[in-house]
Amino acid sequence: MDLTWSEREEAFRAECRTWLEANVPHGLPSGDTREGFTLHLEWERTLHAAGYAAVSWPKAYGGRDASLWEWLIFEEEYYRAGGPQRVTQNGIFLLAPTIFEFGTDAQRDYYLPRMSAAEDLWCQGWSEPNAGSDLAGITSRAVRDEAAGGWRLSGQKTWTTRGAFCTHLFGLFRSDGDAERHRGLTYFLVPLDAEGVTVRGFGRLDGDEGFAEVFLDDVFVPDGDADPARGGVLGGVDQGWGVAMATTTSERGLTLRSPGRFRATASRLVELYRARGGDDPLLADEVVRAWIGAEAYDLYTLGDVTQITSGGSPGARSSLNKLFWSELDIALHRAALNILGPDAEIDDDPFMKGYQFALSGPIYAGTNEIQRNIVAERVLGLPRK
Amino acid sequence: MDLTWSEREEAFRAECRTWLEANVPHGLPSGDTREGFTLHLEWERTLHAAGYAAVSWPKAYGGRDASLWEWLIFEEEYYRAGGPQRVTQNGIFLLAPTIFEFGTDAQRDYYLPRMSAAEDLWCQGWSEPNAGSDLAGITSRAVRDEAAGGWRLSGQKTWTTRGAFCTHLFGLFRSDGDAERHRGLTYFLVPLDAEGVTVRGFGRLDGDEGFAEVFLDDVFVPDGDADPARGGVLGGVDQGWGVAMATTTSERGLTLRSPGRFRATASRLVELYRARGGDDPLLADEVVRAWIGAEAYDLYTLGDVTQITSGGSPGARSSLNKLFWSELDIALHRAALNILGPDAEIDDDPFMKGYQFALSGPIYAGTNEIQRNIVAERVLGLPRK
Amino acid sequence: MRFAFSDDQLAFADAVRELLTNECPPEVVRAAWDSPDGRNRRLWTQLAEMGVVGMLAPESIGGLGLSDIDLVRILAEAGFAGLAEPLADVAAVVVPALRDHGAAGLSDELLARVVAGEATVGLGLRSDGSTLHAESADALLLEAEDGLHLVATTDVELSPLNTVDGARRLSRVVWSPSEETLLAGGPSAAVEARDRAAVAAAAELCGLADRMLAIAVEYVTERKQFGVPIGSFQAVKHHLANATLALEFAKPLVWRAAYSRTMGDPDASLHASMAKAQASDAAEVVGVAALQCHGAIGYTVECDLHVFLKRAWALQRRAGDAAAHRRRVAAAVLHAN
Amino acid sequence: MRFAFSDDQLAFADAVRELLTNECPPEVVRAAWDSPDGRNRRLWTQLAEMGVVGMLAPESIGGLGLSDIDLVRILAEAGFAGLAEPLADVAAVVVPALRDHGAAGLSDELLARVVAGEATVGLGLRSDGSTLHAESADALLLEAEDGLHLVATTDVELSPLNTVDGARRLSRVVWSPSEETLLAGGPSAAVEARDRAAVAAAAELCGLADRMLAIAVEYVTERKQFGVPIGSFQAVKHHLANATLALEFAKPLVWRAAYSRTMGDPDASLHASMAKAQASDAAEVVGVAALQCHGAIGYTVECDLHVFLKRAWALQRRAGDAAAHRRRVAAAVLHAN
Repeated sequence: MDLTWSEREEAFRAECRTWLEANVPHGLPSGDTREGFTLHLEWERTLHAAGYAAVSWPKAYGGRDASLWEWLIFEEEYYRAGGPQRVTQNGIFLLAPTIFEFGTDAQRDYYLPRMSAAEDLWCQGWSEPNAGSDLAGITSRAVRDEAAGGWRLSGQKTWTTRGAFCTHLFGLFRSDGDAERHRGLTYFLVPLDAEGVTVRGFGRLDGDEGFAEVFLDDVFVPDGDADPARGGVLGGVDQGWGVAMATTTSERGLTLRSPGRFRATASRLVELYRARGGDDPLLADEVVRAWIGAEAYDLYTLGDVTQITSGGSPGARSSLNKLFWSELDIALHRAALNILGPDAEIDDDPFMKGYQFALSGPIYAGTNEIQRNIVAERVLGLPRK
Repeated sequence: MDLTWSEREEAFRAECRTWLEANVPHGLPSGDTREGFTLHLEWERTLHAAGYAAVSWPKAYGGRDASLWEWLIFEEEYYRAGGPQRVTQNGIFLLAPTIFEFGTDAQRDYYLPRMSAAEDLWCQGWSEPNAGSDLAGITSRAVRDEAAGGWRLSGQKTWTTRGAFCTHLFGLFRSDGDAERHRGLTYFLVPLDAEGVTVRGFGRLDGDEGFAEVFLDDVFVPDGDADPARGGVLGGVDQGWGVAMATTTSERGLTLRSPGRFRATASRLVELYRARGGDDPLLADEVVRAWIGAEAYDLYTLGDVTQITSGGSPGARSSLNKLFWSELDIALHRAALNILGPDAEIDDDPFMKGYQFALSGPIYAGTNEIQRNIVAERVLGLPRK
Repeated sequence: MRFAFSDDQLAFADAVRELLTNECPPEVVRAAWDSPDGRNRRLWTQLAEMGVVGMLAPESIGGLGLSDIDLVRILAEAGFAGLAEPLADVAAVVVPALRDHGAAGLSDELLARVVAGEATVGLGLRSDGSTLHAESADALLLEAEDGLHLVATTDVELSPLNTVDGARRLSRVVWSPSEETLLAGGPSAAVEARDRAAVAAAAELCGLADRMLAIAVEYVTERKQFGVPIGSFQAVKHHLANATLALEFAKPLVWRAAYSRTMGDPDASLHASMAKAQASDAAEVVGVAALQCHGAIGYTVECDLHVFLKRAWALQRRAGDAAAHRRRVAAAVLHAN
Repeated sequence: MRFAFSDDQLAFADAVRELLTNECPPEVVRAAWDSPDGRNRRLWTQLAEMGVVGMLAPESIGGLGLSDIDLVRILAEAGFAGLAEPLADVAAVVVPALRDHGAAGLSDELLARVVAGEATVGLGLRSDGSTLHAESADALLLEAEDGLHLVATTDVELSPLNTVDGARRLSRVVWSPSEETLLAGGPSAAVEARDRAAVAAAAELCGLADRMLAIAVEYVTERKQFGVPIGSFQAVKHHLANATLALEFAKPLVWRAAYSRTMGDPDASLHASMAKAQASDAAEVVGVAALQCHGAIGYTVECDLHVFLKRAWALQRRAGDAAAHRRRVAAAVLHAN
């Protein structure tokens, strides 16, 4: 056991801190509004220019070959500095690990540099109106077009975060209508400017436009990596379920929600308590519970990374990870609202905004009910039925 | 709305209070041990002699024709005075309402006076080793003995509280082996000194013997009310499920757990806090939460009784009642343990004993998981499957 | 002993529900988000005409001369509908304050106009630090250290605030108490106003929770996943059973608090605090359960749920949050004798 | 950076688990309830021979010279087995106290005997008010206002207490601190002893919770109702998922607390408090879930569950309960700077 950082890591931290303190923009409007998105895009390009867009990626793809440990350090410094939400996150943190694992060289070479440079902006197309928790209930279909050497996609995707502002979508389509629920799905990459795509944004509870529905009507996508600029297939045809499960594991685990994010929220909560908590022992207890939770998540993550860097995989334990951070995020923000008391309903308070977003945590990335089933069945080994 | 008691009711309260203060024995050993049971029996007979064993029953059966309101008052005074647990409760509070509803005149005349006088001591025989939450899974059987004019019972019952000290058992037996799960069950009344009955007591987590297994091997019970001294059938043959449901509704609802019990515990908790709570705001909050819970339960019960005395029935809402009191009881006792701190593990503290008993609340009388299903399905109308 | 509303009380509540079902469906509540002052005069006039606004005012000046027990069910109906009008502040706090402390000439005439629906009075409690619908009010009932003051809106400075619930138009009020503005000196009138505000918020929260639960029950019964309605999953059942449990054991405390106020029970303040503590917690439990059972759809503004959810968030922490009221109960119960 | 136990540490823990699986199954723990002094000398000797008792003692006097990181996993194993011997008190608190404050001639010799398993020393912290296995101890390490004292058992008066967990023989200790008995004056040694006791209890609680969860998982997989294993019901799954969640996010805090102690981290006290707070709460969540998932069978003494459950109840509130430790964290985190 060694909970210290190496000199090299400390140097990396110092470098990140200096650069972030000098460059992080403050007070951007939400990236889930059209106006805010444009400003966030500028920031993403600034990050990329300085090599911070995806630190753990190879240099060739726009990263800086940082270790997973250094990635954690970067994230901690990023949130410590009050860095804005990453509007590129669905690409960099969710799709990219899948492309690294399942993509061809041509796909990696084409998509990853454009992704880190925020030229291509990816949204996810998992959910459909009748396939939410029941992801295998997907009905959007991919029909083979042998003559054209590709597929024709039709159907409707929904809940695609920032879908109205993105340029590309990744998602599952039913390529074999006869196969059982989990089979016969293929993982497609789709440019949203392709003919036949319509995107409609709609409002989120926290007041941002945020979500979109994406309608596909006979949209052509070429085979595999034949022409990445027009999209393609990631992993094998009819192999989409396995490929998607790799993405959802990333989504639940630490790559989506690094501990630095919650540590930073916990620090701000402590500041709020000092400013307005009035030395109330009940509020203090609530703040401390959340603060300990953020510490626990940080340490748990260090254990995860130790395991991953030793060649292990967290597997179904990523569901524990997701349950914990989603509930921690609510606890952190609810404590803040309890400190704010009657002022909690005042909308320009960042904790109120954050609370509303936190409430979506137990829903997205697989509802917490599904995650608890997974923990029971795959971590504890309880019978499925 | 009128939350005052009439003069007559206040007079009844005063009478109860005076008598109970003069007569309630203190420091009895637990009634769930053999030694304690004998002492509790004496107390039950004292209660009966003074007409307090079952105040709401007709005088002819050993009661005093008290209203349901007066019953609430008696219960409140009983627990306020620190009256001991009622070892007759399974008879008086669970079986008796069922006999009132489904029994014949002969059964009422025979069983009820003996029950209120604590001559017959009833235990319940619902659960079997493989039929707990799944009550319809009962396999103990009743085989028709036409010649003898009755039934021969065989099987095993378990978790019968105080079974080792009781004289009679009521429970369900499968009288029609071909019928579906809920059908073909008959509600039997069985004297435990009948030939073929074996009772084995076993230990409970709180250290008392408490539970028993009852083995029945070809035990003869006559038809209906042919010879009540030898037992009989309550309600119709094969009608046991409906009869039993009436009992379980009593069990879940207020007749088993009157609010006076929790009000008294809440008062003792407040005394404990004053003596040892050290003005700790977190303990104060925990005590107050439980105290408000006891008030809420009291008021909810007043609503129930108002409804019942107006000819209504709480029906499935009795499951809400059971959920609330079982969790309230734990909250009251856990608050006490938190006040006691490291002394909580010292066994002679009544709150530690009470905590251990309280933990069985979410299990007995139908697990709280089942009660939550009932609330969802029968109060809210959610689909069963 | 009888712990139930009378047939008359239930019939009045039903009539209010019918009015609000017709005149205040979610579309109307949403419209308040976008209207200039968040008010709906037509609806307010209808409520005044029904007698709801002046329920507690004497019949001599156009009121109904009824009690807090009659009013508490109506306020729950207002919560159920998501009514954005200042009914709780006006009917439950301002009207009885003007009724009981009407010595100042101003307040008599004002009370008649309030009862008729021609004027409204905003409420500013020190615990809240802001006032609802102050900009559209004719006067303000403001709590200061020395008691309750009645102040013309023209004599204060208002700073509007952005609110999570767009139908709640809140303002900070800057003003100076003076002898002329004092309506009722001493602590008791202010305590009563705070208690009344707490019970009114508690009643609204019960109605809001009832509505959120109803919306969730409807959704989980219709929405299918894995080939069955999601309401058939045990986890969903238990979320909504927990919500029901919290709510059904909060309501009796709220009704009792109104009863105690009506009867002048010396424990009326204690009962008000128990009611607000429990109703605030219940609304939180119900809101979280309802949102979670909806999944992503509940997280959109297209779903009605958010309208009620945001109102509940606001009311949970107005007129004292659950912790503050439990502190008050602790002072009465633990430190008495 | 590496947050994991070494292969050596894991191998040692496995060896201890193997010993305890063989020598300390539930029947042996139950036997301690009925034995005259609750002790099991054979087992204690075996643990001493393995080096577990003297793990933190210098090799020069027969110890292993290992660290708190090595010990913490062993204490979790003791919890998992329900070991009733005073291992946590002796190995984690007494041994390092005697090691570090051995100036008094008495303690050097005593330490060697303790390490060899020939003597035990009971621990009396002011937060606990009673001492485990004081009657069978040769000496007592007692906290007073002026520091830690080492007192011969013959110089104190013991009043045995009845305990819920029959294997825990507790006594109140009446004694008078004096200059002769003072082992380590000043606050720091006492604070360290308290911190060590808290982390040791936290580690035992993690092991106890692991065991209760394992027992519950086994039961719900086997037990059938409604024709299926009860572990296939979503409510049961979610109870046990919640238990796992609480436990798995407590463990890292406990391991970290041991690390910080080993490294002399200035935040070691803070980390000890976080560990004890979280482990106490986790054990409560796991215990309640395990009991509920068992139904009535878990409520019998025939089921092993109660042996571990009662131990957990005791340890949750020893060496400071969760609330006390959160208060300490609050003092450090909220009021710093």
